[in-house]
Amino acid sequence: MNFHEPVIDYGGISAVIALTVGICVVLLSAVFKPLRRTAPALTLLDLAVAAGLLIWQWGESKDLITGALRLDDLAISISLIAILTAAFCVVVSTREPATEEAGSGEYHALLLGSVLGMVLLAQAQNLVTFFVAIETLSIPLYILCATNLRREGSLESGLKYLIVGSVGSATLLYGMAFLYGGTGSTGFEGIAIGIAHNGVLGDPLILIGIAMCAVGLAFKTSIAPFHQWTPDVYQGAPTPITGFMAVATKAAAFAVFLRFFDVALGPQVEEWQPALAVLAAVSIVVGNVGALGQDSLKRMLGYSGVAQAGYMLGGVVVASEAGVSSLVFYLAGYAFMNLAAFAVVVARERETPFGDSIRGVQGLGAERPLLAWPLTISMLALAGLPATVGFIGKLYLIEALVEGDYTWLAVFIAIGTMISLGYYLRAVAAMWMRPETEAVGGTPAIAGAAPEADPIDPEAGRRWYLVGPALLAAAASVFFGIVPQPLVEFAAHAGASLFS
Amino acid sequence: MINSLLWTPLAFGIVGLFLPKRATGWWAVLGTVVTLAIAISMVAGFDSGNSGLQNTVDVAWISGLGVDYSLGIDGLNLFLVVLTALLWVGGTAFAAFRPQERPQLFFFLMLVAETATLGAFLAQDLLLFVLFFDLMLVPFYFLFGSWGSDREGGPSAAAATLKMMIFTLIGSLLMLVGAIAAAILSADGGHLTFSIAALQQQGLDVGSQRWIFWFFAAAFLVKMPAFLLHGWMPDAYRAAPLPVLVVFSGVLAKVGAYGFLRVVLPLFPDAAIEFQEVILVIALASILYGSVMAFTQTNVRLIAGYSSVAQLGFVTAGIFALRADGADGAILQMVNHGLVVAPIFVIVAILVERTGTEDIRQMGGLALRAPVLAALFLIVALATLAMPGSANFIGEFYILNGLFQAKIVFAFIAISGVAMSAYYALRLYQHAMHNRPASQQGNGVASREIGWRDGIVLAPLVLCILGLALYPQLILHRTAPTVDQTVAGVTGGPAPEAQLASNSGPTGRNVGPESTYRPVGRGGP
Amino acid sequence: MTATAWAWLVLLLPLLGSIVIGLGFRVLPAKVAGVVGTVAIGLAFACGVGALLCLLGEDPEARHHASSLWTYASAAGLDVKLGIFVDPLSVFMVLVVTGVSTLIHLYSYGYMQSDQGYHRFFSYLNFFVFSMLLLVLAGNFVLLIVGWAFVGFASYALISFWYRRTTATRAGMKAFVINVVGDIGLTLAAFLIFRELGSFDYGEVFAKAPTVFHTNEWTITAICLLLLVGAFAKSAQLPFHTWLPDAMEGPTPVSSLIHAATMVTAGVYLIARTHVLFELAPTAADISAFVGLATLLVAGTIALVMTDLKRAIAYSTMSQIGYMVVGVSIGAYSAGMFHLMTHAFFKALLFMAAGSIIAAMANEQNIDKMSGFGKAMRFTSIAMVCGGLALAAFPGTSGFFSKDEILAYADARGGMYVIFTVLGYLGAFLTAVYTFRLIFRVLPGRPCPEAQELIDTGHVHHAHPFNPATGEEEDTDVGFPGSEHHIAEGSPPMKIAMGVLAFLALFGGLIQVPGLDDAVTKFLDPVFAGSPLIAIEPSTLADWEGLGVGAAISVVGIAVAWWLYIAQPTAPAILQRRLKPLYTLFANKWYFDEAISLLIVRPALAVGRFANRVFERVVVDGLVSGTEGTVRGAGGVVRAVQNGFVRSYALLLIAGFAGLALYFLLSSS
Amino acid sequence: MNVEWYIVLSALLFATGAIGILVRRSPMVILLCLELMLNAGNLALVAFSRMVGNGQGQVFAIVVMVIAACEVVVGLGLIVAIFRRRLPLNVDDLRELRG
Repeated sequence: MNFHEPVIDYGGISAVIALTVGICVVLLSAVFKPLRRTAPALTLLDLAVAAGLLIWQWGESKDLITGALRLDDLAISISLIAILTAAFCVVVSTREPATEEAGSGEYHALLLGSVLGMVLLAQAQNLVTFFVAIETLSIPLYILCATNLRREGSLESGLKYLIVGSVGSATLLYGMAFLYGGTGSTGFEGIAIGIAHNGVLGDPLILIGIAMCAVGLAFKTSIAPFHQWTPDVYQGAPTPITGFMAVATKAAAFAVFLRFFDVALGPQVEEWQPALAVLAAVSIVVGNVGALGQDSLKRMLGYSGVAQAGYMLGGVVVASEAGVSSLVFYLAGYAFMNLAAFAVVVARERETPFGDSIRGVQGLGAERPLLAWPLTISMLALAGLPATVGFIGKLYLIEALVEGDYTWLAVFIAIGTMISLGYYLRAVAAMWMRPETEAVGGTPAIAGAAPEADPIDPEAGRRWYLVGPALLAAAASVFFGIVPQPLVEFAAHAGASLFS
Repeated sequence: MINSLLWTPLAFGIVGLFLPKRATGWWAVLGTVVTLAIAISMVAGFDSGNSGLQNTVDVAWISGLGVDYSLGIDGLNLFLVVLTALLWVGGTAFAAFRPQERPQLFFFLMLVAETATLGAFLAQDLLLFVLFFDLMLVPFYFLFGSWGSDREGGPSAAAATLKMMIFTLIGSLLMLVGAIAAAILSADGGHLTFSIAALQQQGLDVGSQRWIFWFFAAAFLVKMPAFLLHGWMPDAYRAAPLPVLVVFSGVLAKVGAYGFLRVVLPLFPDAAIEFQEVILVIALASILYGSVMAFTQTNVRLIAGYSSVAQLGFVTAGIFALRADGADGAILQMVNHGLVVAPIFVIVAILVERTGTEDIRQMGGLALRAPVLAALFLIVALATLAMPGSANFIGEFYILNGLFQAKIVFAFIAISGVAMSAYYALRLYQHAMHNRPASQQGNGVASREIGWRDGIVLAPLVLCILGLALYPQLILHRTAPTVDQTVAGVTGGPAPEAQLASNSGPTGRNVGPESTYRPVGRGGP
Repeated sequence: MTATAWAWLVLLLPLLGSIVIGLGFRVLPAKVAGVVGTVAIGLAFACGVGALLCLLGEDPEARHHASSLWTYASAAGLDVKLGIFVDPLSVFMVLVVTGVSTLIHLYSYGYMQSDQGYHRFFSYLNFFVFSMLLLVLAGNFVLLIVGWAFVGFASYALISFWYRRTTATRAGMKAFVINVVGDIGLTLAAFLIFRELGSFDYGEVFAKAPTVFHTNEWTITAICLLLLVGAFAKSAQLPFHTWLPDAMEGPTPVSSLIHAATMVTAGVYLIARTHVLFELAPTAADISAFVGLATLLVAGTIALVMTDLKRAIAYSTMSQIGYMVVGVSIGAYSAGMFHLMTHAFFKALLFMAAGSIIAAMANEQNIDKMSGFGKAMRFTSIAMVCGGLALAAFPGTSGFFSKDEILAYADARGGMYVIFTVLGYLGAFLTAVYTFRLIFRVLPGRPCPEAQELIDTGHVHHAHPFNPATGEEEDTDVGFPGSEHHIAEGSPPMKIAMGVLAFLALFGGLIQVPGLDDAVTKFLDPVFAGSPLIAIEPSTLADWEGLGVGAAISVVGIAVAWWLYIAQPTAPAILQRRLKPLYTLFANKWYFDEAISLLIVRPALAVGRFANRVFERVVVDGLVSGTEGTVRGAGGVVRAVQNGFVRSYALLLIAGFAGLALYFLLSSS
Repeated sequence: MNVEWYIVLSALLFATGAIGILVRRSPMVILLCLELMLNAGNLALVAFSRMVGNGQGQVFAIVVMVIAACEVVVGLGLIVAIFRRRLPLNVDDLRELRG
């Protein structure tokens, strides 16, 4: 009897392997007392290795593990964004109460787990891997959200995320089942063939399946009306985790969004395009108006995330190479802008009793310029003002939209951006145009950041591990606003790889 | 050359951030002076016969998106650039003479604003133009908000400024969409470019022109601001710090009007012709409404602000006469208005320092002990009301003549604005300088001669006004070729030379050889 | 040296004077400023004479020259040069303007002594002369408009010279705005001319006009009517006259120079200058003539009842200008210009005398309070009488010849134009009456306290400085009323100026005695040669008949005035009671101010208030806050839905899914 | 007896789970309902795999079971944590994050 070993391209899955190994190592490090403190370093190291391996694979375009995964520049670029975000999250999490309570090793291991899920998701082109990846991504996040055990808000956000998230996954799964039933295959190509074979029109199974999958994905990318978990979870979760979720989850989910709709359902574009466009418009409106007048910065960023997701969905809607490239570019830029903001919020949470309330940043310009500048830049960038990566990103998206005859959606983006100034600039004004509110006598804005929960570290605003990342991210968002060419090419490769 | 012109202010600004508090003001002034020198050297090197772009720069910026970094000078922007450089010298110097809090930041932002504004004027790539157009706002947002003054009973400086930002960005974001749409539609499938010249070559179908035209018009009209879209102006003007207002009101409004000439007329000619009346109606409304408001206001800032609304109304009307003379006048008038409104705000600042109030009813009698200030103010006021003999008069004369020949009814309505301007300009002057000081204590404090500091800020501007009054041809001569070309591009009408030959309006009846005046000869042979 | 060169010098000198005095106000001593100003104008007059001689040296055909310095503004087919046009007409005006100005400067040198704003005054005055000359010499319509506006500004500046008097500043504003309306008229006319003829240049326009326009075509009529708006606004003809009486707020020399002798006659000059156009539009010309006629009658009636010395003379000015307008409109060009000249002489003189008396009255201008200055101020009274005689067209005086020539021409032209002769004589009668009303009220009789003080002490009476118009405290810092105002008796320069003018007022007419010598006509003829109207020439006989009638009327008028105000001092009161309605109508100046404020000012202000209080608040802000409100409201909805119940989140999720699925099913089937 | 019945059954299961989540307040019950929904998916998968005649669906179902287990574990963990914080075990009382 002869055994045909399956053909496995170890180079292709090397990054996945690296991350998996990393998880084990970090967990073990938590077991041995002397190694406790090394968890962050190990995590960073592992992330670096994974990133290196991915970059090594840059330019490749191949199926892995009998077509369960597809490694191409889209997958790699998205994975890199996720890894970068994770690394940032690790640095910012230094001295984070959550890590102390949950245990540094566990915390970082979970983080790596989520990253692993994302890397898989970015490559998934099979319903099974797709589902597995999404859960691998989510479940650690459910826990991470709740790691700040002493905070009611943290637990609440964890449970909420778990419940609503599971409903989303269940819906997704059911949709997958229908698709499978309709097409007889779990692979994306198979699905495409199946649909082409017996036509999407006639078959309600497939239609409902598509709808359900769309819901699942929209949930992960926090597209309205499936966004409601976003503000609550963002606000409740430990801030570094919020930052990680805000960027990485979106990135990974959008990757599979692209694969699933633009490739597997590419031929039926007329079927789903209008629906997604409407969803995009809705979340642009909902996100932007919801963010107005929010006092909690994290919550504000949550809503703004909904709006931004709406912008990005435009890249999916047009189902063109330009669309994909613009989306990837926007995601990369979005990472920089958001991370800068979150780093500053972390710093202020730790040094003022106001938590993430906007009052916490009042008078920041005079008091802590090194924190004020990054937050200012990130706000302006998120608002899409020129000379920041945000402007170029919007430009790229709008170009793709107009090319794809979705000018009206572009106009929506413009209008949404106008509304968004109402809250982004509110934060800026608080920093530069208000006197600093003296810490004493100020009651915390929301219990999620209750002072009794977290010890105040008056020097947090000067810590390198908070100021550094903030400055770096801000600098990047300005740099790529002035010299966008490298990032544009990066995104262009990703786009090309999907449509080659 | 043109690069140095654009980036010098920014460079100085960045360096200034790291200088000691006292030095930074003068450093900034130096920066603006250097810029001005470069700008003037450009005028010197300008080939007035050439209607095309001169000393251009054109390199690919974001090749993937077809965006180029391309700058250029021609008759349309030459003097607006000089104006910008000049006013910034004035504004910065005026600020440098006074203590500012957080001076490094203040002057940094001022210089950033200058670079952005110059960029908007110099950009020859549609998207670059949009970028700078939006970028201009950012520094002013901080300057107004952080150094502005909250008004009791009114919105705080931050709120007023936020209103301004959102309002003005409404336009410019739509303009971004419009610009991209214009490029993609005119390229359709071909090589995507945003170069204005190239887009003009490719042309655009009327259908798309219609809506894109309005996207751009919205941006420009809000910026001016035009009637009904000026809601942001009063609060912002009340909040703004005066040295900043000098440059803001002096230059930024012009960018809007300039946009019509640079972008709208060349790229959307058919739409421009189709919507000529609509825009003209808006312009007239601005003239009348601005004037009426200007002579009912009592706050000196708002009088100046609303008068700008009216003036920009004239400029718009001139452009949309769609005649060479109207457009020539419009450009001349942009420069003139910049030259008068800036000193007005300087003077207003001085008045406010003297009298401690912004209400003209509280002022009065300053001329008694400040004759020089009074004289300077008088000159500026007369220029503001387009006193014949001032360059402003020539500007309005050209504008109105263009309007008259194009749409006679509009001209008759528009010219009533001239009479009103006479009233509000003199009213402002008289209330401040003449009559009795409202409060006797005000008399003692208020009446003080203008100091040498403000003198050297004010005098050059006034000298420019006088110089232009003697020789407006200086500007007309250089702008005319480009303007004629631009307008001819819209109307497709007779080339400017032909217009010169039969130098008369559309209905002009051409009588044969021009005989000299021979009174007796008429009966004779 | 050519005529144009002289002309340029004429322009340059006053400008220089103005600039020198203006810049040197801190360094130059007062006297020097006065001397500089006066000399500059004097030299200008000399240069004017130079130009005159140059012209006379040439043959009448060639007596017109254009010259330009540089291109002022030229683009897109419009071409404006900084050019002047010299011909007998402009030179004539130059001589009148500079001549009278010189004397008035001389007068002011004494009159304004010790006024705080001495430098300012002379700087403005010189600037005014410059502007007036620019207006006169301009070679194209654009430059004409410039000069037009400059004199308007100069008049504004001098009316509100004592700028702490609210009355003065208000009057200045009024004058300026009304003049701007005039400028607008001119500007529109220029546009229309450019549209039809493609040029602003006098030479070209006047040459092309006859070949382009048909007589009475609407365009040319429109052009002329627009020109008339400018002319009437400047020359205080109905209905644009209301600023002139108020303009008397200015110092008296100003009233005498700007608001009597020179500026207000600019309209007459304009009509004469553009006579080519007016001859193509007879309708417009007639309209203008009738307006002139109406003005001369209305103003005359008002002057009958005015109690304010200066205002009374101002109304008489209006009525005299009415004569000139009639003249130049019906074609009596040289006659009109001649009257312009003589009027300049005697009206300037009258104002000077009035100024001297007012000074003695310490700025009291009400004639009811004056009497007996005959004894107190002999020289002044003599001058006043000379002026009065000329104004009343007493036989032999300058006014006598000039006025009657106009009426005679109207008669000679015949047809409906006879009306002008008839009503013109009526106006002449009124003139004689009101002129000597003033004289008989002021000069003879028992000296009033001020006059008595002057007789006894030889010193001018000093009253507590207050503004009789408003009763408010005067601010002596800005020179009003000045520590010591001067009366002719006490100031040689004033004496000289008034003496010369008195001589001219009496005998200036002799250069144009019908039949003997028609100097003015001869000199001006080349300008109007080729005009059909110039051919109409009243026979010398008819002229002398006219003169006879005129003489009779003026003597009768003076007699009536004597009977009313000397013989029967009670008569005027009785008349007032008898003719109550008429009197109130005259006393209220025919209600022109009220009508204007009702029709224009009030509505404008109302609109302003509406825009300010209602429109701006409701509509403009409404746009802003409305949008803002909607957006915020939407935000409220979103946040209400975000109610924190995890189960409602799940519900929304499922609902959303249902919607999506429904869409897919419907769209595909 | 053909596949429709299986699908109808799974649909009923799915609906039951969904309704349960919407109406019940106890986290425990909600977790059970989640399980119900997931298993509805499993049933469908297996049924379809029979219908289309390849094993992929069954493999998928097995994977899903594992994942479902993980979810439940995490859920229970959270519930325990909440319990230790002496917080009410009632999802409707967990609404401090809202607005």
